[in-house]
Amino acid sequence: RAESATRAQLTVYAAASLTNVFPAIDKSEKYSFGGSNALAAQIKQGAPADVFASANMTLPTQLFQQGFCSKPKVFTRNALVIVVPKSNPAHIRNIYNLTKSGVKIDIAASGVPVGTYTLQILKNMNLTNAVLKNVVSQETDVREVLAKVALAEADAGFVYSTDAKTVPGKVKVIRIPAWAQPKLRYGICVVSSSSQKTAAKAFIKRVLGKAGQKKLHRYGFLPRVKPKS
Amino acid sequence: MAKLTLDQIAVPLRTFQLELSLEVGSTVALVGPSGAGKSTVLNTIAGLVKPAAGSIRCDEETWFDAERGVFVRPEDRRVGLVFQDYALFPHLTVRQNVEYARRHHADEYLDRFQIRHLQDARPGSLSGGERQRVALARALARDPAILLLDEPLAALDAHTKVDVRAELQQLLAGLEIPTLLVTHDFEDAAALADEVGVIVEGRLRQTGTPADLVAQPADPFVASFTGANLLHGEWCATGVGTTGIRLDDGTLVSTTDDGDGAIVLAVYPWDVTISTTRPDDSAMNVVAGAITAITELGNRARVTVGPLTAEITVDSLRRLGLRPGQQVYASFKATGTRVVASRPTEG
Amino acid sequence: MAKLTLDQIAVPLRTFQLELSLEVGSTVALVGPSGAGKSTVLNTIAGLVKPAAGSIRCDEETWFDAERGVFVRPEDRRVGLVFQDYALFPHLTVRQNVEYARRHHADEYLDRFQIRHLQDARPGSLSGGERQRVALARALARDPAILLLDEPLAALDAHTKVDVRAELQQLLAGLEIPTLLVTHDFEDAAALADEVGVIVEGRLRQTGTPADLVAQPADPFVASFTGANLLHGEWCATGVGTTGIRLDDGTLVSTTDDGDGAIVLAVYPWDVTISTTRPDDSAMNVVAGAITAITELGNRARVTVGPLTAEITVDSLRRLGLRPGQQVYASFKATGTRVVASRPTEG
Amino acid sequence: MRRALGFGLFVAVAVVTLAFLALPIVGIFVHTSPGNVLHQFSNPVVKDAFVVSLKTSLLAQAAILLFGTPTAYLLATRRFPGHSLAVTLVELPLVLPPAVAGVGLLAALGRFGLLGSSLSALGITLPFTQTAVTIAVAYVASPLYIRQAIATFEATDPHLTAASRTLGAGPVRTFFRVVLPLARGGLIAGLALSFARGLGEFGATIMFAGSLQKVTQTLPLAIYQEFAVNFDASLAMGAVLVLISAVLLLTLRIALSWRSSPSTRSPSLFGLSSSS
Amino acid sequence: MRRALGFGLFVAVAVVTLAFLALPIVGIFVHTSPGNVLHQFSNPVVKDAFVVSLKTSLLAQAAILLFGTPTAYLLATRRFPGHSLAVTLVELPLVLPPAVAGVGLLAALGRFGLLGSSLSALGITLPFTQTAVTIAVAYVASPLYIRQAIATFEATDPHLTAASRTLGAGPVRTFFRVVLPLARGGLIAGLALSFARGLGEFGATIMFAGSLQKVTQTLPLAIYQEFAVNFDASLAMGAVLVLISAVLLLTLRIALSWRSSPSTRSPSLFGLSSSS
Ligand SMILES: Nc1ncnc2c1ncn2[C@@H]1O[C@H](COP(=O)(O)OP(=O)(O)OP(=O)(O)O)[C@@H](O)[C@H]1O
Ligand SMILES: Nc1ncnc2c1ncn2[C@@H]1O[C@H](COP(=O)(O)OP(=O)(O)OP(=O)(O)O)[C@@H](O)[C@H]1O
Ligand SMILES: [Mg+2]
Ligand SMILES: [Mg+2]
Repeated sequence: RAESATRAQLTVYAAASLTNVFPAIDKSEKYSFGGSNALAAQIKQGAPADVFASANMTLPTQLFQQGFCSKPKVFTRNALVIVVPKSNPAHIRNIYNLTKSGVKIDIAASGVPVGTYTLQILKNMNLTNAVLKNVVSQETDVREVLAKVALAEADAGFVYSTDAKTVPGKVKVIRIPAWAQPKLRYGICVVSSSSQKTAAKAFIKRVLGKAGQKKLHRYGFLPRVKPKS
Repeated sequence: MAKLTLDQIAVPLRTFQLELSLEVGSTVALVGPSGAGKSTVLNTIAGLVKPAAGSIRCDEETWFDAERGVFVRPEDRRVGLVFQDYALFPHLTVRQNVEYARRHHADEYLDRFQIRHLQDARPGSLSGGERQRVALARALARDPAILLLDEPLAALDAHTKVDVRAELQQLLAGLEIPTLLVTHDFEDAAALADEVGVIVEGRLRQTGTPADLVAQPADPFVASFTGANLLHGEWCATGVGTTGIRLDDGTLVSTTDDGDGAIVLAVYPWDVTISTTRPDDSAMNVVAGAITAITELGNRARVTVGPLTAEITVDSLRRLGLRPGQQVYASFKATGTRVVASRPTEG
Repeated sequence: MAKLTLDQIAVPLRTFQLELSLEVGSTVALVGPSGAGKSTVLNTIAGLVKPAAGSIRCDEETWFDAERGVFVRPEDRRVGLVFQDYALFPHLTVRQNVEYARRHHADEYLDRFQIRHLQDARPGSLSGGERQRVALARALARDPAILLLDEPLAALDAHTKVDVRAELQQLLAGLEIPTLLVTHDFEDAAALADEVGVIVEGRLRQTGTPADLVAQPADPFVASFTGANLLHGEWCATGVGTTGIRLDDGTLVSTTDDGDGAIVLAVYPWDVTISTTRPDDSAMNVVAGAITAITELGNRARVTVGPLTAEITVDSLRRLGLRPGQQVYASFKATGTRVVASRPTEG
Repeated sequence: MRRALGFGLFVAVAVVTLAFLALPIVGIFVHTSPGNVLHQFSNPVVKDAFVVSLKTSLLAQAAILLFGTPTAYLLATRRFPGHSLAVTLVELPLVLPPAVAGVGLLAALGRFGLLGSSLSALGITLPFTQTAVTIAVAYVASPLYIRQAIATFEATDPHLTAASRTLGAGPVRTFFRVVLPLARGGLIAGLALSFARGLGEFGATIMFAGSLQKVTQTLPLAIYQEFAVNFDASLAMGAVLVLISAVLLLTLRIALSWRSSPSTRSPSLFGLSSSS
Repeated sequence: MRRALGFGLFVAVAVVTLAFLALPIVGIFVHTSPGNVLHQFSNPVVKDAFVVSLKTSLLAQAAILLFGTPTAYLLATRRFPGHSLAVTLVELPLVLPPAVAGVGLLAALGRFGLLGSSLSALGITLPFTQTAVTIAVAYVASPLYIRQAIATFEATDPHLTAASRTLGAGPVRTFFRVVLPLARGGLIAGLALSFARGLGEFGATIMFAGSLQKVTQTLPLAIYQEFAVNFDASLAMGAVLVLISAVLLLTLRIALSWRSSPSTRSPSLFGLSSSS
């Protein structure tokens, strides 16, 4: 029924990090941005979502296995960066400075995607213990990490490179070597309970399509497939 | 006019159980100390308190009956209850208060109680006397079968009280409604009611006309309540054959009554005379002692000597030139004494 | 003994301003209607209320002086204030209450007021009389330079009141402390105080011995307060040369005084006699009318006829066989009347 | 001297406390310019959030008023077995972590919840709808109103209700003609408090209703979302919320204290009331 | 008849309301087995969180008691310009979205906040410390205690304090010997309420103190974190919280109603007090 010519708006549940880019790709839909976990949990509780765009693949894959959504597709990738306050009180120049004692580091909790990725990076660079000893807080949401760095309460924090761009005036970005980056893939899928599956599929196409990918790129996201180097 | 009957009602209260039977045909007053259960009686009649046992009837209507499980709700009993604090609705005007009982004769009552000019005032701005009139008007406006007054004079200061009491007296005389009023002042009761019941700790000690209670107080409490002096003593033999009473302070007292054991005598102040020389009148009982207090009021004076308070005229006070501390003799006729049950006094 | 002086103190209150000067050397009573400002006077002396102007001295100590900006805090003034509700500390035992003022003579006072046996009881479980004794003991235990009693008898029911009043009377006589007590009952004032001040709306209307106030009430209010009947009328010529007063109900009244214009006469109940036939005594003023109310008490009866209430003996009541509604003549001597200022009555 | 000192200490402590309570609020305003605050109202996210907040709050408060008042009245005037339990029940939402409350609401009214099946049988699904927001707000805010109402009702003179009964008015008429008019002041105060609390509701809402712009995204949710993308905006919105609540409470308090003011009477030093 | 009906309606409404308030709690317990609840205490995360919660709550309540009581007393007994403002200030934390409160605390006490510099000059940095948790909890929970305390103090008979003064006791001695003993019941009740509220504090804590196991992670924070990974665990923890709060409040209410109980006296139908 909702398949009529003038179809109703889609409801898109998307990871917080997509807050700016998705409306840019398609402003006609309704969006609910939040921590991917929370969104997934809500979908399990029967939230009226048509599309779920997660900041990782694990969550949508879980949903898929439990029959809550279609098989997820990777639609973009992201990278982690270190943000430090503009004033950079702890004089962080690179990731290795994070091991200096007394540095206040803020990361997301292991339950949250960003948190998992952060730990992977530290593992890859085997800085795990050296850095974790400086961690002062494990937030429940990447927003809190960003807020605390922005307020200069924390000396440094791990966030998506895309998040960093949203508070330009307040933080400085410090890159993390590409080789240490985890596979940071965003998955998107159609929610099983959706009443507008075709429209939902169409939306996903738009995201995967040229225009969509361009927008994503403009907002600092990486191409969905790693360019072979 | 209607008749209200309380039949062996029982209300468990915090420290004791209220138990009484009562008939209200004319104007009856319940007097008793604070906490005796007076208000509870009124609340029970009005249906604000539910007794554990007994029955309440108003003429033919049964308002409460424990056995038959009858309980008529307060709004369906035709009682006019005037609270001690008048309980006027502060957010309504005098007129609205009187009209509250959903009847349209408000004007009639506003005029009858001369509160027409106050009709737009709020209770907060009224004097004690005016409040009482409004409360009465409001209660009567619902045209009750029986009128209940809780301490109608307690909220007034002594000098308005006299006027208001007179007012009330005339009003009740005019009404054709049986009235039960409650007070802890015997004088008020005597002024307002044809019949007085003395209630203590939830039980009626004595009922009768005010004069009766003064004439034959059933027990020391009633006696003291009606203003008598109480003399404690023992029966003992006085000379040949005749018996008398030895007071705790030793003085011998003769009475017209007879008995033995511990005892309490009631003597009213106006039966006691004061003299500076011992009166040699065999019929007289004499208590010697120093004056501990003198109170003048108007043309009368109360003189306290030991256990006795005498009421004499100011003239004789002056004539005898009495002063506190002075040694005098307080004497009263044997006939002027009443032997009251040898129970110890309460309150 | 010490002396307390209030010099032109002024306290703005909700509806009026309290303004008075007062000297307390012996036992003084302030009487007045509710809301007159009596308690405020005591609170001001105790330092619980701060006047806007004036000064308060106790002997040489200055407790308050608006000009010099002196204000001694209540805890530093040596006053013993007994509240109307006694304000005993409910969470402390009687003994702890008495000891509260940090002095160690508690026993002395517990004995003196015969409350030793109650020392471990909490105030909640005491009778009115006992509470008052505790309150007094507590106040005196701090050894005050002046004693302030707010309505010492108001919290008692009528029949304990009489005893407690006598008790208090003896106590005050015994104390060597100037005392200011407040009451709205003239009778209590007369019983307890050497000097009485009548206060209305924050101003002293008259001060003097109780007898004075009865003898020459300064104004209708004081008169009615002391229990007089008030007769409203007008001066007018009565026959040749002599003047008299025409009451509002028309009856002519002659007095020993003289004047003109609207006027109020005070007549005390005990100066009024009742007769069934018109007394033909020229010296007598006669008011004819029907009896509206009869109140018997002990050997006296109060009979109300029109504007007059007469106090007669029960004997004469019986002899004349008076009944409500009966036509009678209430008469009083010209000398028995007092002309009081032609101001309308309050209260 | 020592005494004066003791009293001074009291005042000092009070000042410190009040300062502490004021600081965070000051902080928020320091970080945002008034211009910024005003500017927020042109931000569509804020506008939508504001509308949603207002709509749901009003509905929720209406419900609270409608259901809470009789409940409070009964709890205040009747004693029955389990009375204490009932009162505790009324207070619990106040002390529940809002997030837990939200989970609880899901567990109760969610589609897998206790009543979920019966509700969906009626074709009703609550979670993630605006109704859900209203419910969450009502649940979390109700205690503030109900407790106040209970206190107010307990304070009304039983003689007045008794008088009304003896004058022929049944319990209900008595309630509307006597009890309510007398309790008005207290009830309004309570409602204002719960309204303000409702405006600030976050945890339960996000759990039970999610955060969907124009539908379930209230001001606090918007604030939270903006943290990531637009920090200043979120602070400014916070300021807006504070302002609304503060103004609401303050005007009310002043209005009420104008009515039954102890401060209007009182030359008395030690709070002696007029009966003294 | 109509009347009886009207009254029945009242009862019905009350029942519905109470049921609604009970539902979410029931929901939580239905979803978790008692075994699960107990089992949580062997979960190290929960254990640590529990310890942190307890420690910070106790400290916070101590602070509230110490600072809140004199404040409440002054607000209750003195009238001064800005009195209404002060009272509103006391109420605000109750109505602030906790997250906003947290940001406010950062803006005020954070190292770059208003007092930040002066604090760091003293070598103090609050954020991310346990002290920060305590502060957040104290800030959010204080209104519940202070408001109750104000009400209680306002209710104490001014004659008693006046009497104490005239008996030579200064304001401070009066406060400790007369006012406090009389107010005890009310104060305890208020404290219990604020304690329970403090236990549930989430938003402000995460903002101002962050969440670090063993250091700043309180029960609600743990609940939220587990929420993602382990739903049952979080529910169980929620249940634990509810239990603690409920038991606390209930025992207290019963204890108090034992002392000054209207229910022990009263054959009276219409709540007529003994003075009637
Ligand atoms: N703190 C106060 N501020 C303003 N007005 C007050 C205050 N206390 C009392 N009043 C008013 O001052 C007047 C006198 O009060 P006060 O209590 O002194 O009268 P009172 O003579 O003691 O009356 P009562 O005999 O009823 O005790 C009353 O009108 C009262 O309303
Ligand atoms: N609702 C009630 N439940 C239990 N006990 C009560 C109740 N109301 C009053 N009482 C107790 O019953 C006794 C009588 O109370 P009541 O008010 O009837 O006395 P009273 O004679 O009216 O006293 P007062 O003259 O002071 O008004 C008192 O001891 C009181 O404590
Ligand atoms: Mg009574
Ligand atoms: Mg007074």
